[in-house]
Amino acid sequence: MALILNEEQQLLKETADGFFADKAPVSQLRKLRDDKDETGYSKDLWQEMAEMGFAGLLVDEDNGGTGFGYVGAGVVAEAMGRTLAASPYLASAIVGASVVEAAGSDAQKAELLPAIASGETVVTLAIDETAHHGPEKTALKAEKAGGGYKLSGLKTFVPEGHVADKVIVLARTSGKAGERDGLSLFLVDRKASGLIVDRTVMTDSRNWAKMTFEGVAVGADALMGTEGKGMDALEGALDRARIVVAAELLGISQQCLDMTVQYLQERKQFGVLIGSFQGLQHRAAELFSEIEVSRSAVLKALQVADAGGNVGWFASLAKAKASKTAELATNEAIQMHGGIGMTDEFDIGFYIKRARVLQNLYGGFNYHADRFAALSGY
Amino acid sequence: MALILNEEQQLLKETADGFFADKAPVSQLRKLRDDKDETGYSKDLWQEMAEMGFAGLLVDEDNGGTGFGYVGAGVVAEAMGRTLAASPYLASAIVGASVVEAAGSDAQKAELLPAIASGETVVTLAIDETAHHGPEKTALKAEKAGGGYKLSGLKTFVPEGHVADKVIVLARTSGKAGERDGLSLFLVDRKASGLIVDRTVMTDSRNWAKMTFEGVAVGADALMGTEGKGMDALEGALDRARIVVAAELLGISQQCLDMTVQYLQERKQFGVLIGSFQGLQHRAAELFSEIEVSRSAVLKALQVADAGGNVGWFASLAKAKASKTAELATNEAIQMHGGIGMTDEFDIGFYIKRARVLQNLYGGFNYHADRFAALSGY
Amino acid sequence: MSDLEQFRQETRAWLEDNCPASMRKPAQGEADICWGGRRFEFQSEDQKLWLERMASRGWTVPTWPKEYGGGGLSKDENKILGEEMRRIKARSPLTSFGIWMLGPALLKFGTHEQKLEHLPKIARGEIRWCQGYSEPNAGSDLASLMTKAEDKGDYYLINGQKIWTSYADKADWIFCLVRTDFSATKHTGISFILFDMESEGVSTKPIKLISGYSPFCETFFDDVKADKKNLVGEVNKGWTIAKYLLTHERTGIGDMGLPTPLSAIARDKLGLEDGELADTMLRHQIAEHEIDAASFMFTIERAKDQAKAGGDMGAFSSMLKYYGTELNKDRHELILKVNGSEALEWEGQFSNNGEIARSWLRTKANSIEGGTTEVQLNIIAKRILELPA
Amino acid sequence: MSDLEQFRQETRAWLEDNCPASMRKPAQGEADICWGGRRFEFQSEDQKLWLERMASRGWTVPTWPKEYGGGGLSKDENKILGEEMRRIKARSPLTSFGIWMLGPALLKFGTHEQKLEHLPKIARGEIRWCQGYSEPNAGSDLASLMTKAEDKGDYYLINGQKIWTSYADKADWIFCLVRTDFSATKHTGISFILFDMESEGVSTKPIKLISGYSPFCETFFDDVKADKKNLVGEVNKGWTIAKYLLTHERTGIGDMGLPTPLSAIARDKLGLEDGELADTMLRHQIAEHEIDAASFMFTIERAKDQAKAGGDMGAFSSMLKYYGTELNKDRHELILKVNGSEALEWEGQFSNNGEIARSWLRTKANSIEGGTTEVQLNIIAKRILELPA
Repeated sequence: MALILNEEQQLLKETADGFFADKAPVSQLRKLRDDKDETGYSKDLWQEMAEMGFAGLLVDEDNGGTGFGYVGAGVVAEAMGRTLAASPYLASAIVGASVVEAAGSDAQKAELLPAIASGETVVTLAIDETAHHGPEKTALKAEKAGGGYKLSGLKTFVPEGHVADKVIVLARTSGKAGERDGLSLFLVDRKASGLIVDRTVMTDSRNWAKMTFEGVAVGADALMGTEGKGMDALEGALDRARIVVAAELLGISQQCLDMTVQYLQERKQFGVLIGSFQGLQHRAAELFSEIEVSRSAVLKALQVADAGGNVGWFASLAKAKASKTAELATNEAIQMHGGIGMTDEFDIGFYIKRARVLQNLYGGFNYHADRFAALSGY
Repeated sequence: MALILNEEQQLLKETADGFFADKAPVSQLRKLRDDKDETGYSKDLWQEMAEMGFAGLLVDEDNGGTGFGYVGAGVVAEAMGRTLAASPYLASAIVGASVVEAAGSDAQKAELLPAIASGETVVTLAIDETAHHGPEKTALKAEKAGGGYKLSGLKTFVPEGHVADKVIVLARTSGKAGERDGLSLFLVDRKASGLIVDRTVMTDSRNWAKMTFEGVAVGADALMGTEGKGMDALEGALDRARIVVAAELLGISQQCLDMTVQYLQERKQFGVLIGSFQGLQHRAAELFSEIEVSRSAVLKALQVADAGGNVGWFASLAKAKASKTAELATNEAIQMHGGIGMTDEFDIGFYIKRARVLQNLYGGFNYHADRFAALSGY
Repeated sequence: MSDLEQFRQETRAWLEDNCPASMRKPAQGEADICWGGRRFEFQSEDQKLWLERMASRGWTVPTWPKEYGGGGLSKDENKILGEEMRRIKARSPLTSFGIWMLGPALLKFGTHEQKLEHLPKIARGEIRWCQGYSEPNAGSDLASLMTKAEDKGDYYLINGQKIWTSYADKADWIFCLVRTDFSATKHTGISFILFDMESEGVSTKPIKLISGYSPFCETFFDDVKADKKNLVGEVNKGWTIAKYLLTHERTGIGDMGLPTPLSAIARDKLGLEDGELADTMLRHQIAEHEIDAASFMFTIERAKDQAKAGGDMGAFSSMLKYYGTELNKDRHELILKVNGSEALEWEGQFSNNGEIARSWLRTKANSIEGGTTEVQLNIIAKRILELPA
Repeated sequence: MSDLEQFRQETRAWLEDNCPASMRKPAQGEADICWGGRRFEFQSEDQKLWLERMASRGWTVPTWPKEYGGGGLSKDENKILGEEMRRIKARSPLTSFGIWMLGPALLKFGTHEQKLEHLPKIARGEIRWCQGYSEPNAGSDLASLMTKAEDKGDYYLINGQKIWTSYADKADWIFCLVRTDFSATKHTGISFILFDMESEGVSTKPIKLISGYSPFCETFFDDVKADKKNLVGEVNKGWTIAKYLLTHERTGIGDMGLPTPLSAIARDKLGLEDGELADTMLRHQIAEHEIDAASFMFTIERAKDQAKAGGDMGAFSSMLKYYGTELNKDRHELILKVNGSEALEWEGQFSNNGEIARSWLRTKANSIEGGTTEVQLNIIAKRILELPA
């Protein structure tokens, strides 16, 4: 397959770029923040996104989606990164849909996929329990109880966890923290009795939640996939989500470069355009190169994700590279904008804040560089 | 103590700078290389250095030295780095003298120190057995035999080992490779029966040797210090040698910067002096800063070395920082000189070659960064 | 007993008697710092008492002459005072731009009358100063500033706008660069003048930063009258004073003291395995950082010792400013990594309202304020390496 | 069966019959590469036979027109030929600057006569070409070259000096940039001309490099006569051809194929502990490098696919050249570290005469030759990012 967007994907990209520039410019996120909006995104926007088909890119046509696949999902995520459009797209349409698709029973799929695709139901995934990503570290316990299970423990930093209708919870049915075996996935209603949800406002003005499970009872049908083998189903879905996160990071990096180049073309100092200083030119050119190289890693990984099978190596490559590039891009953008970049009035601050959250989500550069090395056999 | 050179040290610096610029410019090393000189340094130069007192900086006055100490030794090493003066200074006057001082018996000191200071006897240290530094990895065996010891095994990359009169050998009297205990130091004559010495021409046109010990017999009086506790005596001396190596690296970096700045001030391209390009200006300024910061780490470590006691943390700091800076300085010098820097006719190539050898000697950046972290408690 | 030894004993005794117990632990944050000024609200009776007692001896500015409110101490005495204060962990009684910046400039360039008028008020913490340098179109390029001061006989009429004025909304007086000659080339024609921020026509507007804090203001001058006696140095020669001050500022910013070692923070957060940080990649990055940080710390020590020995700091301060601020930015990127997702909270008690993230964002200004990294590198290239323009 | 399928079968059969067994393994080093030319000494009968057989079908230059000695293959056929050759690991029968550089330029800018004269000799490996671009005072700045070509009626009289002429001492002919109009501004007034290196007045002097190798020469022209019929394109318009060729060259250098993964070298040398490289710091550095290297490999793939889809490579090739060469330099610094002191031997059998160190030093030229890294960054800044001059 050629490592470029095909016509259909190119069309989707143009549609998405236009849609978010029009419907969800950065000013929308700024307003949500200034209004201290407790949802953290515009429900109207989310509904419009669903109508555009963006919520069902990973859901097959039988279940009401478009089945556009991961390249498409990445293209839309990149467009969202460019305007910092806030929505439960990542949590629900990407992670939620991928995990349901990978681990759900036919009944669970039939229940959830159409609702995800229509935007009606927001699904999210609760994995991490500490400040550092690592699914295997899961300690939250699921004990057999009354024909079903009882969940006890803590999940933290669950994206959109404060508003999600359904939460897919990684829980330990056997073994101990650190082991890959013995983990299982459960579908839990956010309003379930015994589940305490604390909204957390993050640096990027989006919302995550801490979730305390105080013996939350679920039925046997809440189990997704095989008991104790949750990681087998989760890993492929999580890797695909990581690639889409990398795509959003790519959009952020590109936007930072574009804004910076424009500033360099317009701002004068010492009587000349600062874009004529070779020191800044070379840094901008280096940043351009890093972004293009990241773009290749992300696109390759998205294509491999669509092809099916194990994508761990590609996911860690894309997430590591896109994270590192986004760190460079946001830092360079701030520095090259000088004082104005430090002001809240100017938009660049929103980009650096969102970038660090996404860099960290589902494992940062170090996590994935380490995993890349391990998967490469060293 | 003020972190600057005192008057005496400043005077020594000026003397050394003048001496090496006059007596041992880079052209001397070039000629030794082109002549395929089998010593690898000028014996006349070494004799003159000894007359200047440079061979006895670490030897006390009673033994014929000046007792100038490590700051002085570093100042001279830096001057040597600037002109790439070839001599057994590092092997004999620094490492040799330090180890004899730290581990030698009174008799050994009385025999060796005056001879080192006068330049008459060249002493070197044989530690490493593989391509990667690590004294504890020593496997070369010293077995008790006939009232003395019998040494069997291989030492590699021994600086000036092809001409040294005496070799201080780190050998294992008990335990196994990897253990710190059980190592002992022995003084061996290079011409001892059973010792096979193979000269190796290194990238920097200097000579190291591989030494094969085929049951070399030495007397009990060849033991330096306490049997099995060789590392205790060696470590402090080795750390001090590392700092002096860092000082020579500093001289290389400084010389690379100076040559590069001069080139930037003179070379025209596109009709203007290339030194006016901001891209190159910023890189030169960054390099200047790294060199100044390295200079502080090296001087601090030299002062602490003179103050006595454990200098491990300072030695690893200085060696790590000076190595990293020398890598940057030599690479930037080559790149900023363009094509001319790649030619053998131009001197810069000699600097990059010597730099990598010294960076690697007694542990490179990674070895010392790791050790720095360990000694800092993490 | 030598004079210095006697001075040490007396100082120790006086501090013992006069430093309140609550002032004997390091400042925990912004709120613990005493900035002084007309509108300063003391955090506690002790804070006020400590300032008054120290000011009464001139020890808020120990080396300034006594006649201007200083302590008249020699360098050696000042060193002893510092040592004795550190011994009991005494806080600095007063921190201000008047002490760091205007004071040294007035001592060097001011008239006797100007010194008498302004220095004692700085020493006693009565007047809080701010610095009016940057303008919207003269950030790194100070020489192209446009704020106009017209000669009106016994006063100057000032019109224009400043930006990035630190704490202008809290300051009482401003020391300000203004253009007194528009026909002159850029660096000439600039003057250095002082005036009251309560003068008619002065207004300030805090700038909200990406960290959520507002330490800087936009400052507007609309027909402000500044008395001629408050022009420092010669008219049109203010650039000399500004340059002198920038060097002072640079040294200050580069020299940020010794924060908690990064590795200690990481050890707390991540724990050790076999004596090493559990995350080997982070361990490597922290070691690289700390090697640079320790080497830089010794560089500050060396620069100070060189200055003490009579060496000229010159453009070396640009190097310290550049290197120190870049290091600090790197440090905070690593602190983010050490703290993982916890560092990314923005509100809520658990994270002290996002303190880690806000501090991280604050550091991004380090390499912009007080002369950008790019300007420092230009200065090194031109003044130290003598590369062509 | 489709035409292409038939072509594949025929090609496979022909290769099977005609590719000597010794030519069915990858070249091990410089000596295994066939450069052709008047003075080329074949390493073996097989090497000669393989060149002759492939040349007889035009398959040394498969896509060139048959009338000029090429194979006349379509893109699809050429792809199949490549696949079939890789299938049996067949070596490239001929490598030359004539194939990579002069050929494409002549095909685009040459007259029918020029093509007929020069292309078949390139295809058959009879004439080896070198490139005369750089001059002592025109390295990155090609436009300021000084080699003079005076119009003498039916020939040009050439005087001047070139530098960095790859293998000039081994080449038969040179394609050369010369100044035909000294009154013109820099980029105009340059012409592109071909002449025989055996012409009277041509001399070459190999330049010894820091690696100890001498792949480049200084080349001197002292009243050399070059026939006018060998001027390519219009007089004074040679810059257009040079630019076209530089883009070709850049793509070639950036795309260095896939060397042995660094991690495989490290695994061999350092060994694994619990499945990880024993040296954790080196493991981290290698992972960082390989993440960049893999991403870059996909970038080349993407650039090729974009070009195939009709996209214009344009200045993107500058990015590939810059990134690829910097990566390769980094790779060799890491190879030094992996090999420790063994990498620092310079002579002796054990280290194959210092092969690791010499290769490392060789890479330092990557970011200088074919347009320096700085020039590539300038091009990206100006042509892609459209930053002001």
